[in-house]
Amino acid sequence: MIDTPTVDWLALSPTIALLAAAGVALLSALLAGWMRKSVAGIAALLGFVGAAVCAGVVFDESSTPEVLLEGTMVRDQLAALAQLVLGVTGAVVVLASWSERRRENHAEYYALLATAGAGMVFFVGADNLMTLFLGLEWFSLCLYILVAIDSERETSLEAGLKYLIVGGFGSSVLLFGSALVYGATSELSFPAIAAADASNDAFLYAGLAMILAGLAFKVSAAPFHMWTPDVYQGSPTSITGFMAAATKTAAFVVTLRVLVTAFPAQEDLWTVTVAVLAAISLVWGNLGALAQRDLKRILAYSSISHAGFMLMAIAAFSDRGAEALLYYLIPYSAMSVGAFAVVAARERELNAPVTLDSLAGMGWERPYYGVALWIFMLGMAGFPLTGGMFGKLFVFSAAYDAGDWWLVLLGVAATAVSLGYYLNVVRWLYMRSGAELRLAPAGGSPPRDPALGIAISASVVVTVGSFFVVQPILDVASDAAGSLPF
Amino acid sequence: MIAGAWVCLLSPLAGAVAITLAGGRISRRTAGWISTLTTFVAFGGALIAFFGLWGEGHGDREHISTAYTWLESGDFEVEFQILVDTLSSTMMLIVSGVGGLIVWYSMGYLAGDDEERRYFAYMSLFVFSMLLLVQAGNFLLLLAGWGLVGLASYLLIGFWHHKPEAVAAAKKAFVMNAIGDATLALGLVLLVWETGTLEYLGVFEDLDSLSTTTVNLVAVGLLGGAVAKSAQIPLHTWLPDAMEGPTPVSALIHAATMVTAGVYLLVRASPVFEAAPDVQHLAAILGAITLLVAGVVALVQWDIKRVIAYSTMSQIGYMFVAAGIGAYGYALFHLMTHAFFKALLFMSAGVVIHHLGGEQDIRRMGGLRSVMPRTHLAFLVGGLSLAGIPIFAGFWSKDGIVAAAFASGDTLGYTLWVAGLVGALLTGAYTFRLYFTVFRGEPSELVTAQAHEGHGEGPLSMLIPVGVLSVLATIGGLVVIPGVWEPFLHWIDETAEPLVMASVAEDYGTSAIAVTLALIGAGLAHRAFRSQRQVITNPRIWHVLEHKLYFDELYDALFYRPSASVSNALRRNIEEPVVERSLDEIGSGTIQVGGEVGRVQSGLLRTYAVAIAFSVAVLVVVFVAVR
Amino acid sequence: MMDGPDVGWYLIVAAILFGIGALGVMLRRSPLIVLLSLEIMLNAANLTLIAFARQQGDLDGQIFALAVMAVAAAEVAIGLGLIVAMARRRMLLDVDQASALRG
Amino acid sequence: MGNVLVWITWFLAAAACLGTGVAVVSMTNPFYSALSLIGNLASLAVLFLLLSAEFLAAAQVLVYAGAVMVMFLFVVAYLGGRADAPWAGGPPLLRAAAVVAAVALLVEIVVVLGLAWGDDLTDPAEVSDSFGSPAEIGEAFLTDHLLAFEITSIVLLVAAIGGVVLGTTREKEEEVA
Amino acid sequence: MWTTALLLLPLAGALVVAILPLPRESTAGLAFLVALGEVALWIAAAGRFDFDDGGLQLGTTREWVESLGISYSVGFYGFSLWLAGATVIVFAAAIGYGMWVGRDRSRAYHALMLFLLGAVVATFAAQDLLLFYVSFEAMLIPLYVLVGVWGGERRQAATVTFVIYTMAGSLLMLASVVAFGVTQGTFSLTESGTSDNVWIFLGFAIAFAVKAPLFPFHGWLPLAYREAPVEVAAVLSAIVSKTAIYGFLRIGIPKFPEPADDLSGLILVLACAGLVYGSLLAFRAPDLRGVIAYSSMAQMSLITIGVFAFDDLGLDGAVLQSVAHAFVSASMFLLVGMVERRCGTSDIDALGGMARGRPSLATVVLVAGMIALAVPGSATFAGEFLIMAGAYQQGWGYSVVVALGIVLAAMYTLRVISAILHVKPGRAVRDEALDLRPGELALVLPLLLLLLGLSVWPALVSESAFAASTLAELLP
Repeated sequence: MIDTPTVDWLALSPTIALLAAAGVALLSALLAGWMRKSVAGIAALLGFVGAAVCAGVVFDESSTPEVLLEGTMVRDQLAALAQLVLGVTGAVVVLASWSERRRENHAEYYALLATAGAGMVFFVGADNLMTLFLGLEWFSLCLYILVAIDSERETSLEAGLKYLIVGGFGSSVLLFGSALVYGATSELSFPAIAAADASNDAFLYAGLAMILAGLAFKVSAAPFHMWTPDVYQGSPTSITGFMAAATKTAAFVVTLRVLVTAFPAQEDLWTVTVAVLAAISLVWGNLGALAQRDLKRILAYSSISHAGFMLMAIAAFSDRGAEALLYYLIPYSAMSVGAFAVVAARERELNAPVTLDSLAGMGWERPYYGVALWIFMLGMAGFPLTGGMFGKLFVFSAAYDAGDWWLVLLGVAATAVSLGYYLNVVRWLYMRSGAELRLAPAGGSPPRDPALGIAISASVVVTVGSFFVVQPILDVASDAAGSLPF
Repeated sequence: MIAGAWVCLLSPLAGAVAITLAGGRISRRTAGWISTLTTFVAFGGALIAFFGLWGEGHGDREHISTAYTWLESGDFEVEFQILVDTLSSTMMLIVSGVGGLIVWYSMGYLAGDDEERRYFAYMSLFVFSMLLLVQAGNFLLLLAGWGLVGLASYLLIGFWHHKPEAVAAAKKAFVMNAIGDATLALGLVLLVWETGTLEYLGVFEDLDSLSTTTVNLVAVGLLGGAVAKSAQIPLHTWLPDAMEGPTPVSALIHAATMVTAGVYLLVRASPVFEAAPDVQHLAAILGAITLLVAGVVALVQWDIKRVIAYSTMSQIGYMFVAAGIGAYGYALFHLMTHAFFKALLFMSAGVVIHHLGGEQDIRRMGGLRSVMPRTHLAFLVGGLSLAGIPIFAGFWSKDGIVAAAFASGDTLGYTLWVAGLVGALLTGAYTFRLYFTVFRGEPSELVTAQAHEGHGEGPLSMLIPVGVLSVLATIGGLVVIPGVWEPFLHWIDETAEPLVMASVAEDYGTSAIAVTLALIGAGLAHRAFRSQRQVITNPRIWHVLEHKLYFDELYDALFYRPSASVSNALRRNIEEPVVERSLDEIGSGTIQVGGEVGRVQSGLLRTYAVAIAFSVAVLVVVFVAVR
Repeated sequence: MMDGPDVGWYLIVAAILFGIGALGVMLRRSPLIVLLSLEIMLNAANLTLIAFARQQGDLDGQIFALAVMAVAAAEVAIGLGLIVAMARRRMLLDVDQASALRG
Repeated sequence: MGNVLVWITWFLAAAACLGTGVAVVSMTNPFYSALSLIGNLASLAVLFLLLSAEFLAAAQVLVYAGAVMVMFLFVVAYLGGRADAPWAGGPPLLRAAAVVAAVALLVEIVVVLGLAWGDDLTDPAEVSDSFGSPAEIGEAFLTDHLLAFEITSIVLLVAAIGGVVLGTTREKEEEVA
Repeated sequence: MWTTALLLLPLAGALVVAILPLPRESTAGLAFLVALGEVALWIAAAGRFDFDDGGLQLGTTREWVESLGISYSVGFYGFSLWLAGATVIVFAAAIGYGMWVGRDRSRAYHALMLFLLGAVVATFAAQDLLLFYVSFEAMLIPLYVLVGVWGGERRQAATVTFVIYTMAGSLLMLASVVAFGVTQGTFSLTESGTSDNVWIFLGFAIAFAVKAPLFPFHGWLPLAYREAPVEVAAVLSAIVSKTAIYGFLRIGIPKFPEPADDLSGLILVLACAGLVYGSLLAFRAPDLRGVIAYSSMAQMSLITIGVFAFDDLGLDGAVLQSVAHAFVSASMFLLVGMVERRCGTSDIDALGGMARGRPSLATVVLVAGMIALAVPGSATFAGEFLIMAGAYQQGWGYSVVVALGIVLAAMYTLRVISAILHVKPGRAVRDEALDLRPGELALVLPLLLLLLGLSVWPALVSESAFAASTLAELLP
């Protein structure tokens, strides 16, 4: 008889909530058409909300980190905070997808969304290389499908294929790296890897390099980012939002966790590397975005540059850096989801991909969406009155504190360049009248879409709210960062 | 007494404000009366102040009254204060008295002009500013008045703003004065740092502790202001052009009061100049040069007002000479008599111009004596006074200056003396050239034509001031009869102790020579007039003189054109291509690079894989190598 | 004591296999073969894991490898689904042609 | 000094493994590629056996080669001629870069191996006979690695859903087309 | 409390204006009322300010981000209260102008203007480095749209250049803010000490140099001032530029005494260059706006000279000149706007002769122009004199350049006056172009009256700008 391991259900509760929701959603495929959509959607929504609530409880309960199931996962405030963000993000994405023009597959769509959410929620708690890899594949596989789910659009399929293949390539690298690290230390769990004495082992370093590359791929840091624009552009818009916000959150939290818990001894090497990756991302992302016309593509490049900022925080390798990263993720997630939600709204109105031209005059015709997009753009650019500013501030402080002043300067320069495209969006929103352009909508009222409105409002509230309510968020982030052994 | 001074200062301001505020609600005539009366009220105030002072004991004729602190910064304070002493009370009388007469005269002269109200507001503003200048109790307030008279002068020169020449002249006057203001201000800055105050008395007390260089620099600064304001070489070119303004303006501002402010400053700041004798002498030298040059140039001008304007420069040159050698009393004395006779000349000329419908070219005049006998008489009085013919006011003051120059001895003194005498010759020549051309001979076509249509000799409002000034120009000089009766000089000496005093013999000797020379000059003019020739016959010299020795052209080439072309060059070569376009270039350059980035993102999946593989390879190499 | 070659030899095989797989992904245009190449890469990793597991006498590596197999299978399944969907849209099965998304 | 038979087996298996690997990547026809992959998987299984991973070897053959690859072959067959795409192609620079990158990766790993070999690769741990047996694997899976087990099942479920979602949609369109 | 109220009123007003679906006129009226209320509030606050003290007063502090030492901390010094006073008044005039010309999209327009007002007041009130940065940046948000939507033909280029340029400067400042705050452990300006790091100082200095703008950081200026709606241009040159001065006075110098002292030579030279350069360009600019734009640059350089004179004369002069220039520049721009509305252009060649039959316009332009060129006796002259006197301590050459600036100012200002008023009517001036309407007069006259009042008593500002203790911090 084998000992049944004790399972900490509380730690798993966010995951389970989402898996349950996924199950319900999947089963709704059996229902009649109209019910299918609402049942699946509501199930997913409840799943994400439930996950967020559970994560809140977990956060409250886990003031000291607890390693579970033979070191395969950990229950701590870092994971809980990430789960909370993921839950809320997912809920917003569900709302934003509500009136997507999809004729079928509603059940599968929401089921996969919830499953992907579950994967991420699990992923952020992974505490060994195996769960790390599996968690990663778990949500990645879901995303591959979700990206390609609008299979009536060729671009969706193309994006899916690209994501799948490049993603598979990336995970292979990650896996191979994990294997090397395993070989060097004969350990899989992060703290054990750190504890193992292999400080000068070639396997370990090669493995670390490959793990770093694999994770950099997921956070879409340059030069591992090249799939990002294509995939973001081709995916269904809500899914793009989900990827931009949730995937990044999950991947960044895990990157932070892996590097800090498993490789503290190699700190001098990976901090520099991460800093360099941050620099490349900043440069590439911002320059790339400048020449784009398609809004989703612009946002994709912008997400690359944001990855650069967040990597700066990781490169700081400090409490303050971790706090900065966790803070940054919150407004950033809200802004990305919100921005993609507005794109989705415009897309539905025009029934065409949203380019800059098709934004013309939108600010005046659809004042609410216009103002919201304006706020998101300002937030991404780091203007005050949005959390984006504090995000940048904290990241810069962390980097400066860590001595990376050159990175701060680069960040400043990158931000200046980024204004070129963020403000350009605002320019098209307000300073070109729709009447001048043929592409503009015929006027009339857009499809009523209260769910989308709620999603955007929620994003706006978080974006702006995180500016005014900094300290509480920072406290939470600080608690979460406290789970890591700095 | 002090109250009188304040009334004197503020009443014209009240007039200006009242006219401005009333705007179109009052008639033009009312505006004129407001202006005239407030100026006479100021004169009344000046009289009160004067007699109050008169009644004081000998050493007590110096009163400061402070209203409030105008400007304050740290320990540095400038108060709004007036100083009433013999010097300023004299100036107050001259300014408000002559000013009142001229404003009154203007009512007739400008009757029917479109914008009389504006004119009178400006005039009142001018009188206020001038009074502020002379009453100011410290240098900064003096500078304020200094600038405001410049402003008023600008406004009045450009009064006929539809005339391009008038506008250009106004701008020129202002800019040249601004140069003076700037050097004056720089001088004051030095004083602020070296003495910590700008009050006259405070400054004068501290002068001893200043280094020679500092004092010299301060004096140069002040002199710069004086030169600009008084149209002395080299900052003189604005004055002839300023004749584009209405004639009463020329009379008041560009003859009687404002342009003599430089002299006032030299006298007022005499302790500074005495501490910097080189600069003081420089003032005298500049004055001498100006008096000669202006006198010569005046010989060839055709515009009646320009001739008088050059004569003004020339006469102020005398005053500068006086102030430069330390004959302050005579400087002020000449200032006063000059105010009388020059205002008179201008106003007579104004009557002529008025009568001729605005014609100013003396070649189209002639024979006016018969048509305008009273004006002729007034002009003649003015001319005699100007030429320094005995008993007329100018005789007493000018000859005193020339004698003082002799008395001051030295090469400088004698040179100045010679210059003054040559000046007397020139004065006689150009004055009578003007007089003969305009009033004698046969009436010209224009004069005959206008004899019936013209304004005659103008309304009472013009005639009375002219009359009053004629009287003053005749007897106004009798306050100083060398060796006999010199109350005026004693009065001024209380404030500014003279450095030089001509003996009676020197005085009368010089006078004899000067008068002779003046008569010779007049004779030359007469002879030339009789023979229908000009005083200057050499055409080449004539040409040079007609172009005012090419000063305008020189400044144009030296300052205006370089600054304009530098500005243009800056705009064309730096601002537009570099500063502005570099932004565009940076912007489009960045976007281009962005496009390149986009090209690398070719959409080819395999490139992406290669990129990732490459990066992984590099990472691994680095990690393994560096570990 | 192990019979036969050192674990290092297995690792070399794994490394070469990984390289071959990577080359396949980078060089082939048919998505099907690219998928197969991915499988080769995963398997190379698996071989590494198992070799290390043997080297260290630790079963975790084998478990890991087993999980990877499942994942690899799942990836293939999804990949094939995608390719079929593309084929039905009459899209060219050539990754070089899938470049509508670019820039 | 090892058993010669093991060496020979290893050598054959390794050669087969690499050979089939090259074949997978170089065949023009995906059908042959897939077949080669089956060979590759099989030879890998042999290597697994040599590394005392019996259960995995079995799983490799049964699950992987058996199920997955068969599915693959079906798809290739379904797609028929359309499955063919030209070999390589594309910009020569890209090809060169690909080769360089792959070789670089390979060389590095080998270097790493060389670096590490000296210390610890020559002396593998002693393992019991049951190492890698189904029983042990099963136990580890259900205790220490319970989560991995669960996740594996979820992943497979996702794959199933994915296959369905992607593979079955738009029948109508296809008929129309 | 007063400071917070002063800050919140316009922001709340902006929100209300944006949300209430009122017709255009009522929206504008409401916004104008809010602006006037702000003026009243400022007067009330000033009434509670002890000018004899001049130190930090009316302060409020609330924790914001405790762990980094960031707080919401506001209050006024003598000089900042004066700057804020100029702000509220100029904004009232500008919003009034917007109302008068009836800007379309009234709700958005007026909400943005009020928001801008709030941001500027916050900038002048900020006693926390981060709050300062926040409000400094927040100004750009409305400005971007205000210029970009309601501006002239090339408004989009103008607004993009302007915002990116200034934002690039401010981002450098962000880096410096971070560096300074992190090193000090607090962002509070009242609590933090000083730093001797030149690089950090440079970050601030460049941001301020761009905002002012100083030579050669003025690339955004010509286009922005030309293309912005006039009242926005007025606000830009009159008020927004002064935030740079506040920055120097509150942060640049007191927090970095040594670097500021070390670099003062460089900054003074740049400022002198800017003074001459701006004046020369103003002298030949082909349009009214260009003249005023470059003159504004020259004036800002002048004020900077005063600031870096490092003595009470220069500092007091800088503050006095800032306030005076705010009114001057605002009235000049509004006047240009009024001329443009009549003639449709601000091209100097096409204008002229407007004095005839338009006495109010003529008078107002003359008065504004004369004060602009700092005719002795005016408030601007008082300021310039103090600056000139102050600069002497740093080197006589600076005083000479200031003097040269006075002469050049006379040249370009007279050119503007003549271009509008004098000689024959230009081709764009039609007979029907009316004199200033009462509404317009009501906007410009108060500004001019304030200037005249200030000319009568400049000591009001100059003596209350700094407390002795504040000065001690500012003088290295």
